[in-house]
Amino acid sequence: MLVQAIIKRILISFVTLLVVSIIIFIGTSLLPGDVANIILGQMATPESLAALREHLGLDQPPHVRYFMWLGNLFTGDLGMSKAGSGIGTVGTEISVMIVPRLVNTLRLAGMVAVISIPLAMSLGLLASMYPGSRIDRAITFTTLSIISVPDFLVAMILVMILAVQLGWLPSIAYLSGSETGWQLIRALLMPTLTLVTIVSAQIIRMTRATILNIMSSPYIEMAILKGVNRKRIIMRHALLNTVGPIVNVIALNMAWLIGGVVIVETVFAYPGLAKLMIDGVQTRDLPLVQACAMIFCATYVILLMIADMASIISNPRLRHPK
Amino acid sequence: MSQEENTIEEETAFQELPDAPPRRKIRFTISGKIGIFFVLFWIMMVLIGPYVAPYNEADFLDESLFIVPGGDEYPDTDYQPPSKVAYLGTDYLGRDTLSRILYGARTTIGISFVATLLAYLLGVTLGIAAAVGSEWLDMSLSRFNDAFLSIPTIMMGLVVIAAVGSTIPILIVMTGFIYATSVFRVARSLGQDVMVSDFVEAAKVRGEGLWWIITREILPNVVMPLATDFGLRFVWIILFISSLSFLGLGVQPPMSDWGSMVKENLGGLPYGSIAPLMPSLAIATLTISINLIVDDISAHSGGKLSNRMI
Amino acid sequence: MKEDKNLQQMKDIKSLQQMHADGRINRRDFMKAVGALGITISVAGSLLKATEAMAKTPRKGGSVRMASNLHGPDDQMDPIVMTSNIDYTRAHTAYNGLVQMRENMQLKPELAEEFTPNSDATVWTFKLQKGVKFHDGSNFSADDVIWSMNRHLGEKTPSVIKGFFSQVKEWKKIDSHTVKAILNSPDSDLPAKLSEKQAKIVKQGTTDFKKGNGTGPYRVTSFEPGTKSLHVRNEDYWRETANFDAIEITAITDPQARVNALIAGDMHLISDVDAKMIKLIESSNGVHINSTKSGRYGGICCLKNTAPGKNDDLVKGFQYIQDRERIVRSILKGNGEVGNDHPISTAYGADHCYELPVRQYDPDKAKWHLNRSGYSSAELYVAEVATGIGDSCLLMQNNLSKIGFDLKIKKVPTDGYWGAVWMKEPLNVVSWNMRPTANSMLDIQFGPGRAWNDTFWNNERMGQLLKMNLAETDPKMRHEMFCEMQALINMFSGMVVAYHTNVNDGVSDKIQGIPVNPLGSIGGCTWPEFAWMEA
Amino acid sequence: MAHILEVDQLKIDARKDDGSLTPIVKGVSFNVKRGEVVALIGESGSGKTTIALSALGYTKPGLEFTSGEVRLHGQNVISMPSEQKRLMRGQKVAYLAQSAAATFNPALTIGEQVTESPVLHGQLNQEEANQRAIELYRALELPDPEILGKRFPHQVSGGQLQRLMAAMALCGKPDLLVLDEPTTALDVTTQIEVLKAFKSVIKQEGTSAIYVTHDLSVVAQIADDIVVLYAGEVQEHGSAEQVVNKPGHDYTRRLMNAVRPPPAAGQGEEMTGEHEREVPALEVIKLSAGYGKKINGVPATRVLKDVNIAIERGHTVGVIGESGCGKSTLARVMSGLLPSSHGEVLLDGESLKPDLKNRKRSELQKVQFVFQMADTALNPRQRIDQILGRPLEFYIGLKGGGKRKRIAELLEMVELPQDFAGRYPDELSGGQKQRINLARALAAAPEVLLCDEVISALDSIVGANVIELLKRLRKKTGVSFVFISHDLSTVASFADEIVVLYAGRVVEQGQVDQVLSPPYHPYTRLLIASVPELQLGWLEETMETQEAQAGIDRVVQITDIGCPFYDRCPISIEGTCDKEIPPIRHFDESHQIECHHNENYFLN
Repeated sequence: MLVQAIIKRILISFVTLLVVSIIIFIGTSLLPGDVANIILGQMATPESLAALREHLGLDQPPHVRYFMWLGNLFTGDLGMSKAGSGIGTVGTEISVMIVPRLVNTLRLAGMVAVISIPLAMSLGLLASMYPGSRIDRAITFTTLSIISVPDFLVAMILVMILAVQLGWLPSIAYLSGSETGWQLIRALLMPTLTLVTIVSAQIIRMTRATILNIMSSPYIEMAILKGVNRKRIIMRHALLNTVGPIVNVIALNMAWLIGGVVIVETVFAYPGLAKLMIDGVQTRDLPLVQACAMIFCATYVILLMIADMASIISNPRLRHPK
Repeated sequence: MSQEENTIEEETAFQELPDAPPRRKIRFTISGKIGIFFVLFWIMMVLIGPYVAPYNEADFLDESLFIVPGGDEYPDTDYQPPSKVAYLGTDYLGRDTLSRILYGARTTIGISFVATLLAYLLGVTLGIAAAVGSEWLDMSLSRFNDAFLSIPTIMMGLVVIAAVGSTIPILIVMTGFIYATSVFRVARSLGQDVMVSDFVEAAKVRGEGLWWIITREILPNVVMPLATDFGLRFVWIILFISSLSFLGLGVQPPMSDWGSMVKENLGGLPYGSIAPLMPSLAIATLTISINLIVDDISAHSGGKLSNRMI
Repeated sequence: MKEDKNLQQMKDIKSLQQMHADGRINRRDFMKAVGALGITISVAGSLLKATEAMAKTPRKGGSVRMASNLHGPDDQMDPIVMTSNIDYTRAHTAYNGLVQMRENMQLKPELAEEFTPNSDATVWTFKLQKGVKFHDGSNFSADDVIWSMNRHLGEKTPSVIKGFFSQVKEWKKIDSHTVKAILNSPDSDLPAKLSEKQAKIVKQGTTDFKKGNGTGPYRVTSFEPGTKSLHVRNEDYWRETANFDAIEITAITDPQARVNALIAGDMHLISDVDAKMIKLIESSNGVHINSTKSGRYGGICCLKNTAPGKNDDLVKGFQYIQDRERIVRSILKGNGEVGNDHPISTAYGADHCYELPVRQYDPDKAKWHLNRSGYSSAELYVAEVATGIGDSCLLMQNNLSKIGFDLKIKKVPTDGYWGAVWMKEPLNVVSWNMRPTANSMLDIQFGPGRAWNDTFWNNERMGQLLKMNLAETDPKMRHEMFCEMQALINMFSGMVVAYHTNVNDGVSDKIQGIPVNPLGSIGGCTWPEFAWMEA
Repeated sequence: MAHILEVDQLKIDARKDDGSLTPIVKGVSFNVKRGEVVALIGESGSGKTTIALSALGYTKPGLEFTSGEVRLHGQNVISMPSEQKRLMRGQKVAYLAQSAAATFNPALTIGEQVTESPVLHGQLNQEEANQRAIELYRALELPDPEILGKRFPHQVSGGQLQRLMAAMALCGKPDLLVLDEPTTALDVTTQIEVLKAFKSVIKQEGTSAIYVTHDLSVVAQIADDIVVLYAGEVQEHGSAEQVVNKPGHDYTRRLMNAVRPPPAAGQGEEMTGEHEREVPALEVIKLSAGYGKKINGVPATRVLKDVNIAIERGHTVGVIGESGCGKSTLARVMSGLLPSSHGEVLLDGESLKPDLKNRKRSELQKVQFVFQMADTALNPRQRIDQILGRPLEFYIGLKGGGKRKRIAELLEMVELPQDFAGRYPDELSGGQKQRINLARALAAAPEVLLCDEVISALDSIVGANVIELLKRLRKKTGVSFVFISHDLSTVASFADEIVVLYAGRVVEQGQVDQVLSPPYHPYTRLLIASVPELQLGWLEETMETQEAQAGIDRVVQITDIGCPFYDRCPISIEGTCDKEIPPIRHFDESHQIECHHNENYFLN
């Protein structure tokens, strides 16, 4: 049963990814401008365009190109970007461009996750343990305010306070590549703090709501009537049953940290993957856009799959079949 | 609730006791009431904002308005603090912040609202279709929806705007489409819950057609939860459109929308100008208010046992 | 007259700078004197700093970080396709040119130790420096020059400045360190054009430009397009410049973030400070604005080959509705000068036409012309391609609405603007950097049939004048020709130029010796070789 | 004898959203002595659960103590500080809820939940608690007591879970148990098992108890004292013997009247006989059905197998069996909600399409379904006149005045006032909703009414009223009924014929008199024996019988080989019953039993 459920979930993810690849391929093809045109730019002549299109396989019908692209994806070949293409060179391998950006993105996401998940879960727990109390109301109102304002405002306010007024932290997340240890952490601190604020607010709200929801179930009432104390009710009775929804929210937020932090990357000039994709869109670097989009979507699909598996595994009905 | 006289039994002294609690009315807390106040305020501004605004949203205020006796012939008009001339000060180009917020209410709320409606139209239609339709239809719609959900919204917005440009209709259609995916999920699961209920079975066994079942049995029962969801979704769409505006992909000037106003006046922040804060405040009052109302409504429908945990 | 005042002002400032550098006047007197000339305090401050720097000796060492405004995955290290300030800055670290535009627009030899024209300026001879080495250790010779220069020739060349060399018939090697340029027609501006970034000399036969193998002051240690590049001092550099140990060049596209980075000390140099933020930088400690008068401008192109731009009255209406004084005053915050619907600002010195009266803001005339044009609305494509351009268009839109004309502004992203909008949409905004000479500026934008003739205004007389001007050596005659050309553009082209903007860059007080060069950001992008860092 | 619990003038109010208070409990007093079981009996809404919970110092959300005292060992639990309350709960007073399935935390092991309270309160260490739990499992006759604690709640059956809840309550050796309708949701066969276990454990532990129920016959088995409640007030209070045998109050008598006599021959309605020998109104032949994906035409989960039933015109066929036997599935297949996998459904002798989508409107009209839960069967967003008007419009084409008139007639027919037409279902009580539910089915002017457990969710008095109504309606309309219930008494009092289902098969069917008198199928016998009687000491008597001992609840599965009842059957023949499908024994034209024992065996 457990294995079946997991296999089914993996298959669904796989199908979703296939659909994603079709959407991305069609979607990016709709962008005006053609790769050959972009690579050749001003030096384009009808002959050179035709030659380059043939070289890149652009003369093939769309479905053939799609399968070529998909096949290359499977073999880990993300294709060539026009980046840095001078005369006589076709560009840069996309994997070469993406890897350092991906490392940056993962670094930031990792730092945010490490701070925000335990922080948010404990605050969410705290709020749900004393519902209606002053601390709960403070937490609720703060998180509500944070999720109700645009993320650029959160970022700007933190910059104004911590970097410009107090001068404690650098205002941008500039990486020269040689930073280690504390230097690296310091450089990442501003965007990290911004994202921790935003992500934590989401998780806190969800944790609190989920636990409170569970708290109205009969088995919690039973636990109260058994004389179980508040702490144990939450930590043992309620929390175990909230794994599914909370892990889901965490997964969604982590996926957002990989692909949705455009504004934070812009404000802090952080060379992450989202920014790279935007640059790609703006310079019509379709192979680059496709590769980035594929990474974002795959991250989302895989993270949600992991979350679902966590809730499948945490469900004793599936773990211990009759 | 008083019971009608029991007509069959002689012992009318013992009436059938009510076992269902009387219908509860939504009771708003103080914060909910504050929320309603602000939401009503902004709805009013959407309707009359441009008529009560002291200036046009596009007007560069005349320099002569700001001359202080004995002062410069050409005083700065930008980032002026609040004064009699401009009650909320001026923006980076010397335009009246208050007027721009009032005009912007119509743009920001209008676009977000229409986009939310569109998202609902699409999402609910498809979601309910998936809930009542065949397994195959559900499967294919759901997979497609999952795929669209997996694309980061802002990226999707960027690509679409890069492909077709940024006009208000495009903004609305695109946002509506992007958010239809999440509405789909909600509508589908609500629809599925109602679909298996006995009264739908009763309608089926009566021989009712799909249209009747959807419009008369399912929709009336998902309206309330969807209305709550509508509020939250509306907030997200306001924030989403503000983010697009922040990235320079919002409405066309000289129309003002709150997101763009924050962006274009950020430079005033270090000077202590309130120009970027006022539109942020407008966004915040609206979005927080909607959330407060939604909180009260959900508290009404959900149990509050936890509040009484001893 | 305003123009005379400007010229006089420049001269006065220069003499004041010299006096301060020589120690004849003190700091306070300098500020006072400059202030008396009607210069804003911020500009005066940067003038002072530049002046103070003139007096000091460069110091070696330090590692500097610079953030440009624009970058992307299409960042280039191949000089002939470079288009942005970040590329230009890298070009000045890795490569040298034959000649160089130095301090205050003076043309100086670089890899060519001597350059001489024949009598009618149809043949130019360049004697090359000896003992210069490329970063890979190979020797610099005439072959490299011939190879590099030939890349600009031919119909199919991707060179973005191939128009500059359209009159070059041939580059000829005389010996290992002498080359000749043989021209079809006279060109007295050829050396100035060779000072352009795109005309840098690369090793012959280079295929991988990402290594930046030039003779320049810094070696490229890493180059990530769209992210950053690292450069270290070339210890074998052939002259005594190149002061920094290392340079990091990156970009921060968000203008506010860029300024924050400077103020917070994360960046030593930032390019293109938004006019709105100048005050902020000036009021912060340890940083200042480097504001250089320039020919840079933002304008509106009305395409003369399509409606509505081909309607002269519409163009006139647009020109009369420009509140030029207010744009300079409140949008540029004084860091610029009014434009007169042609590209030649006072920064071009004697080539600017002082005689031509500046078109004044006149809503009535504008209304009259627009009524006559028969149009009551139009759509203008706007991208933030130049400081103040979006805001000045909004002002224009607002003023037009007051006279009953509905100008719709279609805001489009900067990226992709040049390919998708510029020279395609009937009404669009444009920005032009200053060119080394007035002739090259006028030629590249208004030469009949030129690739970048962005108003499609092809005027025969203009073509004649450009050619004659290149051959003319008498300054008075040249000025007259320039004047005629500026008047032609002012009256008949589809160009609306309401203002010229200074080049405004943010600089840490630690950085000294940035050349005064209006051709690009931060000393015309030449700072890496000449600036230095205080201990 | 000392009083363990004294409830003294207790008043509890419900706080409405507008802040006003509505009294729920209006000054109730009673005492519980040591070792005594006090039953609180009353209908829903009588306040019995609220009073019982007050013994733990607890009220449901929305309720408030207003005055009076509840003293446990002389200490007022209402005014106790919360920490003291917490220590008291589980240790001195323990609670057993109606649905064990909902009150066991699905994520924790049974053992942890059973031992949690005493360990937490420091009464026992984990080791001792585990030991005690195992003892209790044994005492409650639970299977595999040694490893039961390591299992999760979903891994045991409902009846076992109900007993485990008793173990959970008793683990901390409380002085007082509060049992809240602990057997109401169970099948009769399971109910007596659980009742027996509760009774013996309570006796063995010497615990006092408050037993909350609406079922007088259950109370008669377990209580020493009975408190009869109505609308938050005590109507009668006395010893069990006195209340059961000499009820002093009208309301108590009414409660007693609602208790249906135990099933016995001769209860059935007189058969009308006039439609005899005609084509049956509805007939199913060799019907098989199930759920899940079909593989080779056989569904993954099979529920019904080879069922043959004929419903004569104007007759009522009662279908009885434990939960999971396929009764509801049978109704769903008949209505077309669930297409059968094999076999036929005949309406007036004509074969119906298995799927209702393919059935004609006139065919649908003739067979109407009355759902079990009136709460969920009525769309909460439709007014009563809309609910009743739709079938009128849909089948008969009535509109406007004609429709209004008919709605009025229907309301009158189900004995509800006319102004109910403008109400929403939420504004009706359970019994009233069930009447509307019936009226909706009648609106279609059907020939056959499929009633699926229509009174099982109702309190005894309300249920009895509905049955009476049904009887009158049957007379008035001449409709045939398929009456599905797990309650043999109800079926016996209403049906003409009874079909006994076990594991998806008909084990016995025939006229009511025939089924309720010997010869019985052993399963029928078990069902009859399990129905509690309103008689003190019945439980002990019954438990002696062989039949009752067979009533250990098990998971019932459809099998291809052997008799499905084999492992519960007291008269099973090893080697035959587990290997071969039992043959059908005919005792009469209409009475048949499916068993390996032949006619002679039964007749002796």
